[in-house]
Amino acid sequence: MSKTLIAAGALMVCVSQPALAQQKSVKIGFVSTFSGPTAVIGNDMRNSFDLALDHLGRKMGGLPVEVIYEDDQQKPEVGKQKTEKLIESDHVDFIVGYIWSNVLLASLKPALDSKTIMISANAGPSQIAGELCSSYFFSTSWQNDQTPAAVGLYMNQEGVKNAYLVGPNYAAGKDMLTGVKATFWGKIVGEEYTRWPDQLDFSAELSKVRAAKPDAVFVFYPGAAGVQFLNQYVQAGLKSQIPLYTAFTIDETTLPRQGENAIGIPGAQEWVNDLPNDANKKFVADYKAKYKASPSFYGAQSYDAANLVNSAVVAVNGDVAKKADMIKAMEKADFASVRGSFRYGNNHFPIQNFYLQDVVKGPDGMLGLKTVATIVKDDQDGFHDKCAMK
Amino acid sequence: MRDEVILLIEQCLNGLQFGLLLFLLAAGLTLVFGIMDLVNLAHGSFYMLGAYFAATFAALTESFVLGAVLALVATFVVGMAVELIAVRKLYGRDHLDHVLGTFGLILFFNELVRLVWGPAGMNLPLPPFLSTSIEILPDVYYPTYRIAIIVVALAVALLLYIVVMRTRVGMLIRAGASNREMVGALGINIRLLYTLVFGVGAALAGLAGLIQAPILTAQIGMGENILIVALVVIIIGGIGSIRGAFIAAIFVGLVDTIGRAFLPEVFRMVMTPAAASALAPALSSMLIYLLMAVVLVLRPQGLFPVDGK
Amino acid sequence: MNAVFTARNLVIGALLVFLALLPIYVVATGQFFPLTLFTRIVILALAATSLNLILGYGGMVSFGHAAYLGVGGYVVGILAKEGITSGFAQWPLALAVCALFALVVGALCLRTRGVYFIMITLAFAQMIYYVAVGLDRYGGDDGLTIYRRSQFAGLIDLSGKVQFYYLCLALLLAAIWIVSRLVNSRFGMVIRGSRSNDRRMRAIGFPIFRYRLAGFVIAGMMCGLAGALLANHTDFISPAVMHWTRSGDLIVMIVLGGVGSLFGPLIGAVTLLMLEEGLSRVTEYWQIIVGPLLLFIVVYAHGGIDGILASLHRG
Amino acid sequence: MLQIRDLTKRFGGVLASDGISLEVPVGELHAIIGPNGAGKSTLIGQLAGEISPEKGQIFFNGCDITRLPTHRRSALGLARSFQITSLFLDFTVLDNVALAVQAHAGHSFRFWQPARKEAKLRGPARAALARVGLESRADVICANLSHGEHRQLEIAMALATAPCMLVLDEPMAGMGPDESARMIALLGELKGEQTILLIEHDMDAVFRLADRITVMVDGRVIACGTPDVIRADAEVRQAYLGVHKARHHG
Repeated sequence: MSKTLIAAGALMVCVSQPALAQQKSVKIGFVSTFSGPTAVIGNDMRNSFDLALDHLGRKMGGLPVEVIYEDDQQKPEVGKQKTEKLIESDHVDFIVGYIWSNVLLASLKPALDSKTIMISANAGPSQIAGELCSSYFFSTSWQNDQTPAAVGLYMNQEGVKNAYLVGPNYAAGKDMLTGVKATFWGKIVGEEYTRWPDQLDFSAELSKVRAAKPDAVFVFYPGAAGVQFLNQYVQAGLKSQIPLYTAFTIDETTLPRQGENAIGIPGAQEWVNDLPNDANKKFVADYKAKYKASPSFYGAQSYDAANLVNSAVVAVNGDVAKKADMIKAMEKADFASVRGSFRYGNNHFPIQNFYLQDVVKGPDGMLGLKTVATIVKDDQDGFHDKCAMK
Repeated sequence: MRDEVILLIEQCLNGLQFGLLLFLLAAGLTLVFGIMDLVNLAHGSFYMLGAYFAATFAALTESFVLGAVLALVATFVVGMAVELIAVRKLYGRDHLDHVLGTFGLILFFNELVRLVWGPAGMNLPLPPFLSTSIEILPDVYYPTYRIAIIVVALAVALLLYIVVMRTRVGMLIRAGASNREMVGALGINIRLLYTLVFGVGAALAGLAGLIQAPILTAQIGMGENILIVALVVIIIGGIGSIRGAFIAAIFVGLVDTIGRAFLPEVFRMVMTPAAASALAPALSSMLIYLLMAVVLVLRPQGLFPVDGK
Repeated sequence: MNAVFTARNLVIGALLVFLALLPIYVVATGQFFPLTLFTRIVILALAATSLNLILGYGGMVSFGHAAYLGVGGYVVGILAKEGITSGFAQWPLALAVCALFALVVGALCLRTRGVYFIMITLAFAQMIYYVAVGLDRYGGDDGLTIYRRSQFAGLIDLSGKVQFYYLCLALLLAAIWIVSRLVNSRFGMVIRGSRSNDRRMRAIGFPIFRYRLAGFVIAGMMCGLAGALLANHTDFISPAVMHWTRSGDLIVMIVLGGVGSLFGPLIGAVTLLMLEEGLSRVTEYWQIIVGPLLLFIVVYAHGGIDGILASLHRG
Repeated sequence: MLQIRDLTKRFGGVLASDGISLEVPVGELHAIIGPNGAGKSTLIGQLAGEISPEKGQIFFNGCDITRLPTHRRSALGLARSFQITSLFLDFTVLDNVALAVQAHAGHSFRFWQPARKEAKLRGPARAALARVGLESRADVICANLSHGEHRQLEIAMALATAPCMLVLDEPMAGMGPDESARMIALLGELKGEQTILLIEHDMDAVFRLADRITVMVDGRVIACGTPDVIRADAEVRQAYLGVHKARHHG
C-alpha cells in the first residue's frame, strides 16, 4: 500500500509540474479562506474576482488569465505554505487575496523575496503600511487603522463622551482599537481583547461592558464572530441601552445570520453597495444576477484587485517580465474602481473616502446596507511616513 | 461598591452557565469513558450536530422547542448508529487507537456538515420570550436565555443523578464503571447497554450544542475547542465519575470566566496597560490547563477517582 | 527471518533512495516546490521519530509533543529577532531549553498513567501555546517572521534549498540511527520493559521513573531540533505549530507508519502529508476520505503500514 | 532476615491486615496459607512496597524498609514473583531474565552499546534459566510459552536478581499435576540455598516443603509453627482447613 502511495506521490509531483515559464498566459495566485466558517468571505472574494475576469473577457493585455485558488484555513503557517507553493510550483505572476492580517504578515516574505507582485484585497496591517512596505506590495483595501479611525470621527460627531472597546487579540484587532483611539476624543473606559479565533462566547466581556455604563461601545469582529457578538449583545438587552459602533462587523456575508439584530447599527466602510458610479452599478447588478446574493466589501476589493492587475498587464502589453513598468502603472491606480476614484500613497495603500453605512430594510423586506454620509474624504493612513519608499 | 458586587455576581452567573454547559458535554464523555473505557474525541461532533439539527428542525417546524426536541432525538439516533458502525470496533483497544480512530470521525463529520449545510454556519433565532433579559436583582438585568440554560442544565444534572444513583439501569452503569466483568456475570446484554449509553452521551452533547446554537450559531468545527475543555473537566473530576464531572465542570466554568473577566484588571495594577492587555488574555486562557496540571500532580487520578480504575 | 529483500526493506530502501535523489530531479527541472514539500515532510518525520521513542518504545502517549516543535522554533525566532543569528548559539540553546522544559513537564507528568498522562501532557502543551500567544513582542498570536536563517559561519548555507534539504535529511537519518542504538541499549531495554509492564520493572529493581524521564527529555530535545529546523524552513514561527491538532498529527503519523518501528514515523509522515497534498488536489472535501481511512487503519491494520509490510513477508 | 511487626492496613471498612507479626530467619522456607480474602495479597503488596501500611514496620536484614519504594527493596535483595503472570510478553525468554540481571548490574544510563550483546547480562541470565530448566527455550518469545513455563520463568527472573530472599506468590496456581511436581522439585532444590516466603494454595506442596507455616484468616495470623504443629492445631483445622477442603470438594 505504501509503495503505491509513494509511487503515486512521486508521480503526482512530476505531473503537477508544468513546463518551465512559457509565457502564454497571466498566472494569478489567489490565497483566501475557503474552509471553516469564514469560507463565506473567501467565497465572496473568489466570486467577485471571477466576475471581474468575466467582465475583462478572461483576458488581460491579450493573454488568457489563469487563476489558482488556495485555501489558507485562516492559519498563518498554512497561508505561508500556500503562498510558497504558488510562487515556487505554479510560478504565478501576481499573488492576490488575504483576508487576515496575520496570514498576510506570514506570507509577505516569500512573495517579496521572489519579487512576485502581491496585492492584498483585504488585510492591511500597520507594519506593511510602515516599516515593512515594499514596491512589490499593493493594497486594494485600506490600512487597518483607517476604517475604525473613521468610526472614531463619527462617534465624535455623535457627541459620544466615553466608550468601551472590544476586539479580538490578533494583529488586526490591535490595529483596529488603535485606529479608534487615534481619532476618538472621548474617554476610553475599558478595553477588551478576546481570544481569537476560538472564543465565541462573550458573556464575561458583555457583563463588564454593562457594568462600566459607557456612552457607547465600539467593536471589531469580522466574519462569523460578528454574528455571535451581535446576537449576544442583543440577547443581553444591551442594544437598547448602549449604542454600538462597529468596524467590519456587519456586512453582506454576515447580515443573513444577524438579521434584524443589525438594524440601526452604524459602521464605516470605504465601499458600500449603493455607491453611485458606473463600475459599481455594473459590479453589484451582475454579481446579484450571477450568484443570487449581494456582494460584500471583501468582494468589491477583490474585484478592484483584478482590475488593478489588468491595468498593469495592459500597460506592458502582456510582457509580465517587466515588473518595474507594471509597478509604475499600478501606482497610478488607473482603472475604474467600484469605490470611485482613488490614488495610491507612497506605501501603495489607497488614499480614499470612508462612508457611514447603516442597515435598513428595503422595500422588498430584505435587509441591506446603505450609504448614509461621507465621514472623511481622501484619507491617508498614519503609517505612510514610516515607509522608506518615496 | 454595589457595582462591583453586581459585576461579580453577574460574572459568577456567566461562569456557572458555562460550567453547566460543560457538564452536559462532560457527562456523556465521562459515561462513555468510564463504562466503555473509550476516549471519544468525536464527542464534539455530536455537539456540532446537535446545533445544526436544532437550527434545521426549528426552521422547518417554525418552533424552537419542537426543533430542539427533534434535534435531541436525531443526535441520539446518530450516536447509536456511529456506535454500531464504527465505535464498537474500538472497544478493548488501547487509548492511542481511540484517539486516532475518533480523530478520523471528527474529520469525517466536519466535512459531512460542510457538504450538507455549507460553510456559512446556521443561525437559530430565539423565540421572543427568551430573547430578552430579566431583572434578577433590582436594576440588574441578565439574559433570560442564559438563565434558561442554567435551569435546563441543572434539571438534566438532577435527572442524571437520580438515574445513576437510584435506578436499576444506573446501578448497571455504576457497576460497569468499576467492574466490567460483574455486569457480564449478571447476564446483562452488554452490547445493548453500550449502544444505549453511547446514544445517551451523544444526545447530551447534542443538547449542549443546541443550547449553544442561539448564542454561537451552528458552525463547522465548533466542537473541537470545547471538547478539549470538556476532557479537562472529566480528568479533573476523575474519569467515570458523574459527580466529579459536575463539580469539576462548575469549577472550570467559574475559573475560566472569572479569570477572563478580572485578570486584565489585576495585571493593569502591576504593569503597563499595553502589556496587561497582551498578557492577560493569554494567561486567562491558560488557567484551566494550569488547574488540571495542579490537580493531576497532587491527585494523579483526579478529584473523585472511581474505584477499580 | 534475516532475508534482505523483504517487502518492507524494499519499500524503505526505495523511499530512502527517492529522498536522496529528489534534489537531483529538482535541480534538473528547476521545479523547487517538491523540495520545499519534502523538506517539510522530513522535518516532521524527525519530530515524529522523536515522539516514537517515548510513545512507540516507552508507551508514553504524549499528546503535547508539538510543544517542543514550538519551543525549539521560538528559541531560534526570538534570538533572530534580537539579532543573534549564529546557529552555533541558536541551536544548542534551543536543545537546552527543550531539555529543561521536558525535564519539568516530564517530572510532573510521569507521575500519572494512561489517559491522565495523555491529558496532562496536553495541558502543558496548551499552557506553552498560550505563553507564546502572550509574547506580544514576538508577534503573539500572529507569529514571528524570521528574516535571517541560522548562520553557521559559512560552513553550510541554510538558505540554499538543496543544502538545507540534505541537512534535514541527514539529521533525520542520524536521529533514526540514534533511536535504533538507544532502544537496543540497556537504557532502551528499560524503557521498552516499562512500556509492556512497569509494575514488574519496579519489582525487579528498576527505579523506572528516572529512566522514563530521561527518555522524555531525549525525545523533547530531538523534537526541539526539528522545531529549529522548521522555523528555519518556514522563516516563520507562530503558536499554531504547538496547537493540539499538530500534536495529534504527529501521533497520526506514528500510528499510520507503525508504532515502535524505526522507519514507521518516516513512512507515516510521507504517507500522511502526500495523502493530504494529493487528495486536496482531487477534491475540496478530502477530509471526508481521510477521516474514515484513519478509522479503517486503526481498526483493521494494526501495526500501521510497517506492520502490513512485515506481515506481507511473513504471509 | 525478615521481620514484620504489627502490620495494619484497612481498605474502606475492611481490615485487610490486622496487626500481623511474622519472622522469617535466614535459610527458612516459610509458607503462608489462608482462605481467599485472608489478606495474603495485601501482605505481599506491603512487603513489595506497592501498598503502604497504616501502622507497623517491616525489617529486612535489620533495616527498616517500611517506607522504601519497590525498586529499593529489590536492590536490597528482596525478590518476588507474581501471582498473575506478569512478564514482558513481547521479549524473548532470555531478554526477560537479562533485564532482571540488568536491574542489579549498576545503573542503566548506558545509551549506546546493544544490551543484547553484553555477556555480563546474558551469562548470568542463562545461568538462571538453567537453574529452572528453561535453557532450551531461551530464544522463544515469551508470549509463546506454556503456562507452567511462565511460572518457571517468573522464578528464574527472581533468581536472576541475586536475591537474599524470595517472595513467591502462588507459584503453582493453575498448574497441572506434572508441572506442579516439577515446580515442587525446583523449590525443593532452592530450599536451603535461599530464604523463601511462599504463599500457596496447594496444601500438599506446602506441607511437603515448608519449614514453618503461618496461617492467616481475615487479616489476622491465627497460627504459626512447623507443619506438624499446624496440622494438629484445632483452630486451624476448624477455621481454615475445613473451609479449604469444603471449597475444593464442593
